[in-house]
Amino acid sequence: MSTSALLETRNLSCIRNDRHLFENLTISLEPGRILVVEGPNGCGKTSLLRILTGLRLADGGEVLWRGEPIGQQAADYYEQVNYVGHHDGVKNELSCIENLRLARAMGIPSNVGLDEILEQVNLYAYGDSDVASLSAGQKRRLALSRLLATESLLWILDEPFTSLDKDSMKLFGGLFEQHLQRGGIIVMTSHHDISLPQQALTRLKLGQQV
Amino acid sequence: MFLWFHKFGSPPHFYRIAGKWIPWLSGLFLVLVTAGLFGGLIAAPPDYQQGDSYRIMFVHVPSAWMSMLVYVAMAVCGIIIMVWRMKLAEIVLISSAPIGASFTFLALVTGSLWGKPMWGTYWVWDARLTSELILLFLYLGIIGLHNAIEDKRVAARAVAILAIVGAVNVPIIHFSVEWWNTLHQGPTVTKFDKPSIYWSMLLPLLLMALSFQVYYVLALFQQCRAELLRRERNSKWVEEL
Amino acid sequence: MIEFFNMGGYAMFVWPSYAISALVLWLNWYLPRNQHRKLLRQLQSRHGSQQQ
Amino acid sequence: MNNRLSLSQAFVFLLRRDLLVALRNRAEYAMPILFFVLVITLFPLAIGPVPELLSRIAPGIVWVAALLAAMLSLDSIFRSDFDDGSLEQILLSPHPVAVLVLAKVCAHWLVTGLPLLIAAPLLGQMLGMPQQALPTLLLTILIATPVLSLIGAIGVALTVGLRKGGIILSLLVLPLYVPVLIFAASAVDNAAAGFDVSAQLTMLLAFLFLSLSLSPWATAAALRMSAS
Repeated sequence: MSTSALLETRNLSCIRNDRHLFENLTISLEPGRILVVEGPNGCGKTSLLRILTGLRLADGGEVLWRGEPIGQQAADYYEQVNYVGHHDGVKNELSCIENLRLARAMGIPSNVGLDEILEQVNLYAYGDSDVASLSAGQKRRLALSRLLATESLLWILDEPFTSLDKDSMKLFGGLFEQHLQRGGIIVMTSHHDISLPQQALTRLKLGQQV
Repeated sequence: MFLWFHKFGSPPHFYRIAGKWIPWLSGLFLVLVTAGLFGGLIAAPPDYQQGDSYRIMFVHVPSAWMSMLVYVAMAVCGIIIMVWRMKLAEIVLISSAPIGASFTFLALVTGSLWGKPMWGTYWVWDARLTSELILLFLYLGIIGLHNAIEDKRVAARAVAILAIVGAVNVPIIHFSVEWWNTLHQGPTVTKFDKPSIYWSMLLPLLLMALSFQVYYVLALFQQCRAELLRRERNSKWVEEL
Repeated sequence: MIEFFNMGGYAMFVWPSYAISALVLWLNWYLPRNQHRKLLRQLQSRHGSQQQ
Repeated sequence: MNNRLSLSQAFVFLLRRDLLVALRNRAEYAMPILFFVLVITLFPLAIGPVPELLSRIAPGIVWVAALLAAMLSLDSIFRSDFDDGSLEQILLSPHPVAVLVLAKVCAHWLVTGLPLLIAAPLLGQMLGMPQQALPTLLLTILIATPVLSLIGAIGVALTVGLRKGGIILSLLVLPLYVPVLIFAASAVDNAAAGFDVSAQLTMLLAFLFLSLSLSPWATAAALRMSAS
């Protein structure tokens, strides 16, 4: 077991109403790696991601961060995790800046300015307008911009590119690469094929063992 | 001790043991309940004040005790679920709920039937009866919440939290209702109490209480076996049956 | 024997409460047992059909 | 490596955010007060406007109505966060979830529980409650409504994941409200008759501290469970 692995799972299993979605799943991710989870709908991709974040309890096995089960070090682990799920997780009543400020308060603040972040995801013009007035693609970009608001090593993204257009995907593809170069890890699911450095990429197919 | 606790906790093992124990428990229950009924209905003398109506006590008091005992057992299961996440504790908790609710319902019905000859009305806002009524709502809350959640593993944890929160509140509710009762009714009304207890009355009461406890374990094992089959439908050990 | 059943005039209260108690206790034992048997039969029939 | 905000900063931050969100949809938070006034006006219509009778049962009516109003407004604590996914972000923060939950419950109380204070004296007059009972009425509302929000938050956290959680919520929460109702109503009743109410008020304070210390942990566990 390479001790340099940041995120590991040991024979992880997940059951949803009497059906084994996956069993004794063991993966290990060193810094700079990206794991893309693929498989038909309902094969447990989302459940796996939610187990990795600790939102959902695994039915068997354990998730380790730097060699230790995440259950015992919730505060340190969550400092390093950034999760973007199906829901964008942004409040409609607040403006983009207010949403980002809250996201920053919930983790280790990164030293990138909020306006600069909005500029990177070209939402600068909408800084003060309420999220309610944004389109689905813009809301998704705001949700993804949260990744830049905090210093976190592990990005867990569930279908990050839903309702994003071509050049937004390229833009975030670039951001992912920078994150990997900085020694971060990404675990994501995606139907779109994204241009990512092949050597850092490992694919995980779910839905076969069943 | 922990090894036993763990081995006993594995569903197939418990399923077999419960199966073996049920006939013995039924026999024991029948013996105890006939002895208790004989003692309570025939041997015990009528009370000088209440005549024979006090004999309802032999059913009312044990079911009231059991309604409390079962809730405490469920709260303990709740703690086990939250701390060790033992699957068996989930099964025991949700199987105990209907039994506890039935005991509470019994305590209420027999209590009001006992109240009729004494006070002329079926329902009396007496402290203990009122707490039993609220306890019944707590039970129904637990059963309702468990049915409302599809994923049974999640439902078990929800019910565990509710049982623990409920257990913290039961003494508070009981104390508040007692306090409320003395505030409004004042000491004049004859307190809803058991008549002075002779040995000939106490023995049947204890026998009945013991038989109810044996009955609880019996019904619990029965319900657990059904619940286990329902929950473990396609696991391996069920195939061999 | 008659005055035994009369319960000193309180027969209307003592016997119904015992009857209800007997019924409730019996139900709590009988219903789970049936469910258990029904589930067993279902499993056996499903298991049996798998083998053929 | 600048480290994360201190716990109190995160608490205040979330509290301010929730108040901001509540400010943006004020209409939704006027409902509990309207319901409170509406329920109270029903009683004279049902029982008849006889002043002596009304003033006799006024404390009980006001408190039952306050309890129902508080319970009705509970759903809004986690519902919007659950639907738009920000509840997950809170659960995934390094700060202890129980403290963040406390922030959300405080925000909810400030927006729904406190406004009942404004409506209560007005309703006390409508029911002909004696003048000397009003200060106690305000005091009991001030002390008891946070307890209602704190205990109610546990019920909401348990039922937020359910489709028709509303009905189950009342079944779970109302039995737990009984002690608060008993002591609050009897405090106002005694005050109306001019007796001393310190016993009831101290009991309510005891409930407040008990629920302040215990219920956030239960709510956090329930939220973690409903979000899974």
